[in-house]
Amino acid sequence: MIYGINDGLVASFVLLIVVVAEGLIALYLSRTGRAHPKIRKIAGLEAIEEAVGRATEMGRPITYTTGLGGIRDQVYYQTIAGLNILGYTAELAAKYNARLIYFPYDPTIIPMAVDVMEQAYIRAGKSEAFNRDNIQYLGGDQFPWAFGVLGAMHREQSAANIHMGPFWAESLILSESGFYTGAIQIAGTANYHQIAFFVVAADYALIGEELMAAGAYLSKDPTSIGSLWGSDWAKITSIALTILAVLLTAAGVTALLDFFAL
Amino acid sequence: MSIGSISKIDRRYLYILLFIAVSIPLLSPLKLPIPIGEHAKRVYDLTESLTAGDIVIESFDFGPSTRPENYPQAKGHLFHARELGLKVVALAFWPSGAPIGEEALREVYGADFEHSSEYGQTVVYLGYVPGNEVGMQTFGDDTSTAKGTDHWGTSLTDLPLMRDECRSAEDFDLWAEWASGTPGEQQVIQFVQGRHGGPSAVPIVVGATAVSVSGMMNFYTSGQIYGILNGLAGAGEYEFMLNIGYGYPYEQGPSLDAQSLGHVLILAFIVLGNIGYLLTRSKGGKS
Amino acid sequence: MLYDLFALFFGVFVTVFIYSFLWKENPLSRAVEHLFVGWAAVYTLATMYDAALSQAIWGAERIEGGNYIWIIPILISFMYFFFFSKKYFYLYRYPVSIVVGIMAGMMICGMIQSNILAQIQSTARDLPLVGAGVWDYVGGSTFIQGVNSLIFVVASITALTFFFFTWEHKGVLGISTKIGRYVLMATFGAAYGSTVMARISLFIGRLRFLYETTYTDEAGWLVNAWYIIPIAVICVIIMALWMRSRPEEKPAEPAPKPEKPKSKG
Amino acid sequence: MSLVVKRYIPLAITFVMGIIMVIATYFLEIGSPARDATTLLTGTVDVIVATAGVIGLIVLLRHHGVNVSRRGKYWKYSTITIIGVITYLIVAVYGVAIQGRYLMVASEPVSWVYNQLYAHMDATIFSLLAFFIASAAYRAFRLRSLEASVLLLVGALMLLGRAPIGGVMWEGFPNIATWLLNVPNSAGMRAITIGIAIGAILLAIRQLMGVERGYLGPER
Repeated sequence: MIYGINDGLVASFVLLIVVVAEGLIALYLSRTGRAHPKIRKIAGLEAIEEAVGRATEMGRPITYTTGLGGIRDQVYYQTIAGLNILGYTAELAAKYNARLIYFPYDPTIIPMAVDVMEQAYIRAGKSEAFNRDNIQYLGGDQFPWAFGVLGAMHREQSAANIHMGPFWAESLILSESGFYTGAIQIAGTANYHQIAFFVVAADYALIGEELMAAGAYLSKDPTSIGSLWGSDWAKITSIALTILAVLLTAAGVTALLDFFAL
Repeated sequence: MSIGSISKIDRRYLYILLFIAVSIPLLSPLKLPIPIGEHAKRVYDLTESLTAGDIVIESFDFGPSTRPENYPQAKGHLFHARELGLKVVALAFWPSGAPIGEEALREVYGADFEHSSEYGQTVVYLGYVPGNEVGMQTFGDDTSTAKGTDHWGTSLTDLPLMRDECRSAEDFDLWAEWASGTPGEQQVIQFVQGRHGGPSAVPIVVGATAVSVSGMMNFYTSGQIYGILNGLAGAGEYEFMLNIGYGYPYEQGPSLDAQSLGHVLILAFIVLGNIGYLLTRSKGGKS
Repeated sequence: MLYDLFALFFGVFVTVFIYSFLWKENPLSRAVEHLFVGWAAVYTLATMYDAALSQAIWGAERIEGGNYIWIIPILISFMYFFFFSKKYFYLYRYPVSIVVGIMAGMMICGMIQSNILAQIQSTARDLPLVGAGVWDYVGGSTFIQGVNSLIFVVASITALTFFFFTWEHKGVLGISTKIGRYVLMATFGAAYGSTVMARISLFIGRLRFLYETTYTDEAGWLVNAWYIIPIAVICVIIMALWMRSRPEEKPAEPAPKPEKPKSKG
Repeated sequence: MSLVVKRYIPLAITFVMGIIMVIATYFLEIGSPARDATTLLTGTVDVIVATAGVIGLIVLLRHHGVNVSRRGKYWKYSTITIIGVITYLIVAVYGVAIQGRYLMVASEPVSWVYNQLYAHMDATIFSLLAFFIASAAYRAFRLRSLEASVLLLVGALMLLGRAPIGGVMWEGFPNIATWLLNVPNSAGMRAITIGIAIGAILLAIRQLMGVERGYLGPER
């Protein structure tokens, strides 16, 4: 125990304070109007409206999945990001009277999905159009779920396939086979070993952190946008630390690395 | 069939071609030679460097779907550990890994090894340890709180290997992680190795599906992972080394030949697709 | 025994029917899909049941051993059933909020330590610009290792600048994000290429099952898996002909997809 | 009152739980009773979510049951799902009857069904990827733009490097593949890892403050 912090965690605690502080300060500045950060365009998220419009025009459903998302695993935050985008998509679908089918993977998020979609339909003023049957549970195991989604896509001839959340091997199964229904495909994940498949097989791909930023990006409210500005500060901090550490090590000074190891 | 259309071949013909290309070597093997990669070599050398009596954790964290890659890796390493007289504590953080771990132990240690004299002294099988990464963290902090009983319900207090020697991560000499996703090698790094003295105290070797290897490379370059068996090729290389060292059967020959033909065919698809694409673009046609 | 033979027939039929999906979504692949979903639901229920019981009930310090504090999480988990009530639907949020809170705490600590700090440490410590480093096995002299280290540092920094949200990608930042974009494309190309082997090996595993599995019962009666393949294939062909004879059931031809929209990002 | 119970209390619970875990990791010494308490707390996660499995099964059965009773689209296949659920439930309960404690693990009938029947479907669907990775490469690896060409070139080099036949053609290929994995791939993965970590932490912060739209978002 050093300064009351467990061994080997002092540096990470300091870094945590720095990252969280940067996030909160940027969020506060943007919320109180002292700063107006502008977000660059994320093509994948802009394409959601186009996809819903196409689904309405062709009278065919939109299929939406949040990968093997649950809340009891370490990648729960990707599921939350996927559910937030589901709220946005459901609101658009309600407004344009398009049918949105969502396939939850882990049973723990079924109530959350109903909650998010119902609120979206209420926001769009179409609360009576919300139908719980459009949330189809497929068993909660990786490949039966993937094959179930695949079958539904081809039977319904979906006009748009949206995949936002943690994916594993089923990413390519869904995005490659989904291509042949003629659908627009928008996919994003922060499981870095699967991003390559979405980049290759889908029309639009969200890469890693873009999935996390989607909720804030789509909400367009200054508070959330502020935190994205804060995340840029945190990245600059990481880059600065990296350059500093590399130069110091090259110069033979190990002070920074010793602090990291504290 | 104009030249341009070779960039638009119906996918079903490609599937039939792939089916044929992979089936041929399985029916009549071509016996292509295989180079030993240094990722696999490091796993073999680290295991060889352990002395008799060291404790190795064999963690079966995969399901039947990735069995073709993970099972030969795990069985080979188990055989190697037994040949070197290492003490093996096997377990599974995936429910679907438990029956597979049991099967591998029976193949290496004998049909009903749980009744043999060795059991509890030099080999223990805990079976499914629940809790995913939380279970790993608890197992690393204190093996008995993670699971009070072994795979068949006997309490750990009756097994000398668990009661006296293997009580927490400080006692692990090597963690062999047979992984195909989460929880897997990165959770072992974060929740066991990271909390108990880093790579020098708890070295990790990983046998993984080839897909997850590219994702763990930065943990390999940072030394957090010592060596990697990379999918089927890794299993074949390890079997090859064991075959030379201990006469272990080398079964992956036909599979690796089929691999090569599959790869060549996909390369041909890519080249074909691009030739067609460039020709149509140069003719000003719509791509 | 008989059910081993049944398992062999089941394995071959299911494998062929699933592969028939590659041609077209059809009644046989649909049947396998629906059966598999049904089993998966029970499988998931069983694994969650096991995990909960082995955590809360079995074992000395748990309910079985008299430690009744574990009844509290069990009661909290029953709040999930409010999912079915219209009026108290929102009460399901209580178990969810506890779990999300716990996972958030674990995630934040894990991310800072292993996914940021350890990565920065590794970039600095394992990549000396001079002197032998962990790059030895890439071969080449110390100079080559130095060049590799430099490429690594520049590549990882420029790739990180690609993720900047609130800065216009112009000027110095513009160059950096351009390089970063190529680094990421190389990363995805490598990740894609290195997985092709894994995917083919899975298909090889299935083909070896179809070609090599045998079943012999006590009377020495031998059944090879590949005896059964033609039977399954015939079923698929019969079904395909039957589908062709009932055109109206065929789903409408998908309208031509518009030209691949240029990514405006 | 209802907004407090519906939204603010769950948010408060999430916030408190998150803070407890962060404090435990950094400030509570490993082995101290307080630390063991938090380890137990993490142990409750599996227990708290346990009943969700039952809800999933009920939702599935209701969806297919209604489909059958209404003779909806593909209702014949809904009966297959219902039969599947019932048969596996019978096997699971029978497994508990003879084996005692566990439904899934170490009960002989269930693991037989899993290893002998279930595993075939699992492995076969997974192996579909061999076909999809080929058709996706054929369809998408095109020299469309400079970026797509980098993707194609590196992918093809990896293909040659990793296949045993590549090593035979020219021993340079495996070395190139190793270099591609160790330098550009590692560098890119490192940047993505750091980016995701920062994004995830700030997403958690936004969510704990109830600012993130969607689940427990500002509207309620």
